[in-house]
Amino acid sequence: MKKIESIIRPHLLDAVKNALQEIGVVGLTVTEVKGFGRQKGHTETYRGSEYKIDFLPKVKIEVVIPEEMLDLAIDAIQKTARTGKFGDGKIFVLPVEEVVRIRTGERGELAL
Amino acid sequence: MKKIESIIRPHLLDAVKNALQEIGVVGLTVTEVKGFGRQKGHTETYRGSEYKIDFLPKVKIEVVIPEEMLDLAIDAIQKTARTGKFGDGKIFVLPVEEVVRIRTGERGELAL
Amino acid sequence: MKKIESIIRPHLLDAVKNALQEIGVVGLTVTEVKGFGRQKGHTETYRGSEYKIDFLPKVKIEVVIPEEMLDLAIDAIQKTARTGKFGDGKIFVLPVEEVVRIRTGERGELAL
Amino acid sequence: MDGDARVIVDTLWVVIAACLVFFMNAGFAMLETGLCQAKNAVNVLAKNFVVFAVSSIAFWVVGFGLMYGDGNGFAGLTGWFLHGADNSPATGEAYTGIFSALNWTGVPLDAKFFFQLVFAGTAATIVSGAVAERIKFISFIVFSFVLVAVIYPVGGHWAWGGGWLAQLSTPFADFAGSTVVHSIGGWAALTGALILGPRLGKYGKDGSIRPVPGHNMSLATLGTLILWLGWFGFNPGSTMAADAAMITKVALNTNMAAAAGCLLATATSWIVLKKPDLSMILNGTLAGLVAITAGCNAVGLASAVIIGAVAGVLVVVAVIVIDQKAKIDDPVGAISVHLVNGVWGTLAVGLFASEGGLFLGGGVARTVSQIIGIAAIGALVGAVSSAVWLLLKLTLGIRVSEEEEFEGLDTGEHGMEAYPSPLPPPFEAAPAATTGNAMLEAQPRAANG
Amino acid sequence: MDGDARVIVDTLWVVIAACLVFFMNAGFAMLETGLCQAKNAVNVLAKNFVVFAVSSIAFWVVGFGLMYGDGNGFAGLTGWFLHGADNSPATGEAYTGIFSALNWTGVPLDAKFFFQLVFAGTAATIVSGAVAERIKFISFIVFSFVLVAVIYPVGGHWAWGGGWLAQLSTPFADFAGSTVVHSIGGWAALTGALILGPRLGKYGKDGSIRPVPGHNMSLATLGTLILWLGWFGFNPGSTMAADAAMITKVALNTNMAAAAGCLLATATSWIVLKKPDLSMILNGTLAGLVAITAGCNAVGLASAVIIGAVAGVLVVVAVIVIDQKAKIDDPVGAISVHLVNGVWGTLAVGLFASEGGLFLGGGVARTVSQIIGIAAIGALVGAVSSAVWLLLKLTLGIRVSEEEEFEGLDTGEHGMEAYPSPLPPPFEAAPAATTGNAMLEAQPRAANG
Amino acid sequence: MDGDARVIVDTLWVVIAACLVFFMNAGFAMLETGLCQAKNAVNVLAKNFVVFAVSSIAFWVVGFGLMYGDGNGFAGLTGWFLHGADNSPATGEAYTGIFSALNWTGVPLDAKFFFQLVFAGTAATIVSGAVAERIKFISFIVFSFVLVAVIYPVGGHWAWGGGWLAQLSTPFADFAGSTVVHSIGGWAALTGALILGPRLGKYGKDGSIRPVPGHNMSLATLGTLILWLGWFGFNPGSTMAADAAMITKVALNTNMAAAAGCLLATATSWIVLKKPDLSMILNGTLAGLVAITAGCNAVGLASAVIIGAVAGVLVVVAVIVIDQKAKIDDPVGAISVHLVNGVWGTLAVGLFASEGGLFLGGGVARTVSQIIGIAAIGALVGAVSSAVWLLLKLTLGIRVSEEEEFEGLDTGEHGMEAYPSPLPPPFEAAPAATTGNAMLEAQPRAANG
Ligand SMILES: Nc1ncnc2c1ncn2[C@@H]1O[C@H](COP(=O)(O)OP(=O)(O)O)[C@@H](O)[C@H]1O
Ligand SMILES: Nc1ncnc2c1ncn2[C@@H]1O[C@H](COP(=O)(O)OP(=O)(O)O)[C@@H](O)[C@H]1O
Ligand SMILES: Nc1ncnc2c1ncn2[C@@H]1O[C@H](COP(=O)(O)OP(=O)(O)O)[C@@H](O)[C@H]1O
Repeated sequence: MKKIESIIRPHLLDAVKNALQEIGVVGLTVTEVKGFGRQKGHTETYRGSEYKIDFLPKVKIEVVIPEEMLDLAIDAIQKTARTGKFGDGKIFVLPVEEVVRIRTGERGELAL
Repeated sequence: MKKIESIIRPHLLDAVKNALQEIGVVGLTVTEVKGFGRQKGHTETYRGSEYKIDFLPKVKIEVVIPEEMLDLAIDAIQKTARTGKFGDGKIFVLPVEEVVRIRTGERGELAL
Repeated sequence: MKKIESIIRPHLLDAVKNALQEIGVVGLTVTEVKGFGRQKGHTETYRGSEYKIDFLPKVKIEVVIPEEMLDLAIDAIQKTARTGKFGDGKIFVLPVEEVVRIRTGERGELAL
Repeated sequence: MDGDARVIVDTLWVVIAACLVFFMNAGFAMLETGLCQAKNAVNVLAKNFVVFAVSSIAFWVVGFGLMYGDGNGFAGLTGWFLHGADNSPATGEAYTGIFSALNWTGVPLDAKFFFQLVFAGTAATIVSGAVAERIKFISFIVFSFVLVAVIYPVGGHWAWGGGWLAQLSTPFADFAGSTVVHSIGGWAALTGALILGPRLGKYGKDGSIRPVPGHNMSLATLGTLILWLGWFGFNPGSTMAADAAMITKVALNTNMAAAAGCLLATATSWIVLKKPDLSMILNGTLAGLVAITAGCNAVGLASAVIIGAVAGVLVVVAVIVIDQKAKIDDPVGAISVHLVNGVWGTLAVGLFASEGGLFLGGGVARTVSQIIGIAAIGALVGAVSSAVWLLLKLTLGIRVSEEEEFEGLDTGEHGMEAYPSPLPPPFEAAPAATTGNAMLEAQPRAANG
Repeated sequence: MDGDARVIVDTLWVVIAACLVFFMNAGFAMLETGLCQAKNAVNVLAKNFVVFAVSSIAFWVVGFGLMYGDGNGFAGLTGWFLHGADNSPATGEAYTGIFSALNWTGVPLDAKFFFQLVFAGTAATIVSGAVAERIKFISFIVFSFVLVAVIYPVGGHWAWGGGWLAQLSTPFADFAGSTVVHSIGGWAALTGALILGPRLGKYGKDGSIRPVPGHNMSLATLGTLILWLGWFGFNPGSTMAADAAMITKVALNTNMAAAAGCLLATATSWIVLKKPDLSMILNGTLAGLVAITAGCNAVGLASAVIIGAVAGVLVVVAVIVIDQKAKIDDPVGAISVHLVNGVWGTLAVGLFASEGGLFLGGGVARTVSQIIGIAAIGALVGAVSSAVWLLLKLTLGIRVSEEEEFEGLDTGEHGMEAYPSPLPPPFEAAPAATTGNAMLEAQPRAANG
Repeated sequence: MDGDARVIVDTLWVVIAACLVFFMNAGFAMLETGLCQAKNAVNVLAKNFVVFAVSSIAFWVVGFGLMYGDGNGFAGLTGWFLHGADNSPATGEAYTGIFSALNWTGVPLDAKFFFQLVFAGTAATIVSGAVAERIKFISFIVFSFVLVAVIYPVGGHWAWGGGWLAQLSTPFADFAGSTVVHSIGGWAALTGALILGPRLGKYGKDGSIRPVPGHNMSLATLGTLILWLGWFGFNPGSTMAADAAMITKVALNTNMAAAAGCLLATATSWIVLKKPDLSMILNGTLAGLVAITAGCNAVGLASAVIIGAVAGVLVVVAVIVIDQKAKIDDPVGAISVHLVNGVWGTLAVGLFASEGGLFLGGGVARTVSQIIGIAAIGALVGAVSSAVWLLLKLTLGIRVSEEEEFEGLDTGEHGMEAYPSPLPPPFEAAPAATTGNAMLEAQPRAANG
């Protein structure tokens, strides 16, 4: 099994989720994060002092999938999360050694 | 060393934390996340329009432990986080290659 | 490629970010988390009842880097995130198998 | 000042005072919302908001008649829908009509009703806080209707409507309603809190007590400041006449009791709880206000300060005892503020009244009458409101399901959230796919300025 | 009561009522902010705040003269900058001056202006809600200026300034402004919402409708309670005289219509939408208030309850129809509340007026006049405000860029956030490095108490 | 109007105006809280709330006597605890009593005290904003007590209590307190801010300036609207008599100066800072209000607009200069609003007064008196409050520990949070284990409706 961690633009979350659902993903976990990268932040001012907002709101999607789904999933995310501008985000793939479904105790791919 | 990432119900966090503490875990990190899965979300309405809340509040526990603690930890989480209903969550196990304690510079299991 | 996950004190985020930038890191992702560990929480009271706040606000930095940068990065974090008191946090290193830049489809180190 | 002018200034004052009291609805709403959890905020707000609309109808249809309509020593029996003979603003002997209990104030009947209505609404609102975070919305509405239509008016009739408490040889004295408004609300709150039981998780099986911090102290503080303001209508307005000396005396007594309550609660919580708890400071101020309400017209300034100061200590002790010893779950401290200090304030008239006060050498007569009034109204409201709560429990049910309480009443009762997360978006974002900005073309646009 | 005293009490009442109406600015600000998204909160607040300053200047410079200055049936033509002959508080025949349309109220000219100003400000504020979350700040300011300087005064002149509607054989009747204030604001809001188009993502290409939940129901509820309070200045104050009987009658009608609107909207949303939607409860109350505004002086108490009750149903239906059928995007329901119920309330005077109401056997004359007034002012405001919006669109532009709308107007228009995240810190934290607490030595300290 | 009626309407007006001014406490509390950080919100709220209770006691015990009790040119020396001969509401020659400085207003002594008290409270509240986010709670309370018991009354005595400034050949003129209330508060704020030093991290060693954005602009805006409302009590109420012409003139001047201040601050921040900063818009409005306070009774409408407009520009410049050049850390801009514009407004009376104003051909006499007053009171308050702050620094300490400041004063000073995170739960959740819903059985339930 593999874990995909993908940083995307927040407003594209639903699109990405739907795309993943279509290829058979039944569960995923989402976190609000702040991203720093090539995309430039913006400047805010407050009472005459400027300050830079370097960290932009992003969403991190975490989804654990069977290895054979990996390419499909990467593809699905890339298609739906892409706008072509700086800041579209990344897809990271990490190895996962075990999965347990808490409700049933099932392990491995069964637990996904 | 292994990293356990477990998605659980928010209100069971304290129970899980206590269970992990009992088996010797001394540190862990918690994140508020939103989960999508088999557990059905609910419908909200606002000014006459309905909309579905697919993403439910969950808590992600991250804890890095020595390999030999793994089964105990999985067990502890599973016991305390289980209600038997859809949405109890998952336990994922990932490999960890190195750990550093920032305060002291200690590495490896010493740093946990 | 490796992924560094580091739990640090929130107010040191900018310092750590700057240090990483100096060694060539161009992107990273930050999450607000709550940490439980050796650092003691504090007691709050509300209308006569005391309660313990065990979970302290921390920040998690996630950064994926080429393997050769690893030591430099660990070093940079450790220097800037250290105060010497309990609660300075950890650096975890995890293996990463693939990276994709959503905008361009680039893969591997190119995508960082 | 001729009669016409008298009516005009009296009426202006009564209307303005009524507006200040009306505004207390906002104060209660903000205070209660702030001291409850975010997941129940919509429900708390809805309760506090709707309760005044319910009160308006209930008091119009039957409450006002029961309270002030001519009848017997126990209830008024005329004046439903505000109908019946009435030549207000004529006063005293000159008055001919069915609301003789109010013939002492020279304002139009509409003004009398409006002013009394905002008081009735206050009594109903008090209940809301004590039963918050677990009561069914519909049952709260029904209870509020009954409270304002029947329970409050009958109790009010006894003391203010020419009923038997007003006819005691030393009449029961409650100028602006420490008992009539605050204790009635407080007794109804107490029975409600008892019959509902505590919020899930509030008291552990092992005897542990779990605090449930309010989610927004800014709103709670704002609410309390609005209430303090409203009290300048509540107490000085109860003259129901533009009596310069009395209005200003009452206003000053009111303010100084509030200040004393605030400072003593600050000190008490600082000493007893180690740090000055803002929620206690707020409660202390309200306690001072509730306590001075009965006697604001009858005591001197120094007595007002003492009454408020005692209230400030009392409320901190009461909150702790009620929560930790009696294990009655009252999320906002309504019982400690309104019932405990309503009783204290009513008693204090007997003790401190410039004329006839026990501590000022006036003997026990006043104090005895006060105790009779406190007990009688307590018995009435305790019994009837318990009966109503139990009846509601058997019929509509009074408590939301455990799951709903757990998830929050906002989604359960109202299908909405007070502070919806902007993420994930409630609407499907348009797919961006390959074009790069398709997301921004999601709908036809009438204009592009 | 001698003349001097009369002037004094009348003036006191007018000033106090004006203060209550002024406070409605806070009500509108909180309601609108609460019902919009957090990312646009600064912009919504700024619009609601600045609009009253703009109105103050616009009404002083030209609006008041156009509305109440002597002129012809279509507009006043004197009194710019409040200059010109005027011997207020003289009334009736005794009055000599250029503001004869206001010679019926015996208060100083400054009082007349101040009271009318807060009404003008209300009309302008109404627009704000309907165009929220996408309009350019500068264009909203300019539109508001034109509305208060020209559009509102001309419409107001017709009905209140001695214009042709006031000269109909059965004069058009709009006591406190269901049409003059609320519908004028509502028409301007409608044209603005139409010409701006809906918020991005509000309506899907596929016909789907996406709700955009407001970010803070506590503020929205507070705002509505402030508005309810303000209405006790708005309606009873429109007597512009301390008339005890009329003030209290109007206050009571106002309150009971609000209560009925609240309860019926609660019931309607409960039945139609399955759960009682707090935003609908708030809108229902406001709908009742808007609807009773025209006839609060002219109808009986039972009629007021009916008018409010109908408004409570109407507003729920209107919100749904306007959003889902007409697909006009009105984030706060301003059109449903102020326009739809402004029309309903104005019509209701024709139907329910104690004297001459159709349902009370008075024939159709009043109703016909009401319809004429509704239509005439609708046509005027619809046409002129459309023209102004379109002109603005061609010149300054009226809509923020898609990217700005997407990111939120707060950063785009104001370069700031309403609720800035405390993390990451806006300032560089000092490096801690090896010393362990260097972070705390970031700057020279003048004192270390 | 006979004397009795006169007393009644004067008293009504004074009481109502006092209520509006009292409500400014809520305005200050919301403004200051909104402009500070969330981690200090409880502390800011507590300071703003408790300060009025402290003021009430301090002014009652000694302040009022020092200010208005008969004495010499430098201080009153009678009237502690409001005790002593007084036959108010008798006025002028007819008055016999120890508060002769207030013999011009025909209201009961209680009314005089209450009205003056709310003014004293305002002066104390002003300080709160400038010292926020770092001051020890206890030291703020003590300083406030001294300010209201001694510093404010002595300064007030000079100008309003028949002291030497009132006895200048051309008396110092400060109708509603640009200097007496706002500058006194402002000087005390300035010394406090200086002696405390800036918040940690505000100014970098490298000369960098770090903005610390306020956490809730909705509350800040609400607060400012409440303050604007309150000013209609503050300025028009300072007539302390129901003088129809003067009240309305003052109200209108007040409003137009506020509007002008608002618009000019909007424009200035738009031009200078590139975007209209909402916090500057709010400050600009308050600046206009502070500036018109001294001369609201003495200048014409156009002058009021000019005074407000200048204030709007001035405040933006002052905020930037004080923060960035002088590096005085004033989280809410209290010094720029109340001190800078208090001075400007006081000076403006000399320049713009219809009678005797320099710009209206009245020569320099008035302006000279104004400058004397500004300087004298500045010297008094600057010196004494510095001494008090330094004394406090040496004894109780005035600044919280670095760690506490860092973590937030809410946990440090009060042991609680304003917006506690609902997660992780403060109470141990019941273990669910194998039963599946054991979590819901955590405690005995009295009822299950
Ligand atoms: N090396 C990295 N490690 C972790 N997260 C990263 C890394 N690089 C980028 N990110 C995340 O991806 C987001 C987008 O990256 P950015 O460089 O702005 O644009 P792009 O992905 O288009 O090159 C960032 O905001 C950050 O959250
Ligand atoms: N494949 C997955 N990858 C990541 N997170 C998942 C995955 N499947 C489920 N989750 C997380 O676990 C939570 C519970 O899953 P769900 O399918 O609802 O119930 P259950 O665990 O009882 O089968 C989800 O809300 C989601 O946060
Ligand atoms: N085993 C662990 N797994 C995951 N996170 C940990 C672990 N141990 C500590 N942490 C995180 O690191 C933070 C600091 O740890 P703590 O034990 O308080 O101090 P120190 O790092 O100085 O020993 C904790 O608050 C927690 O977020």
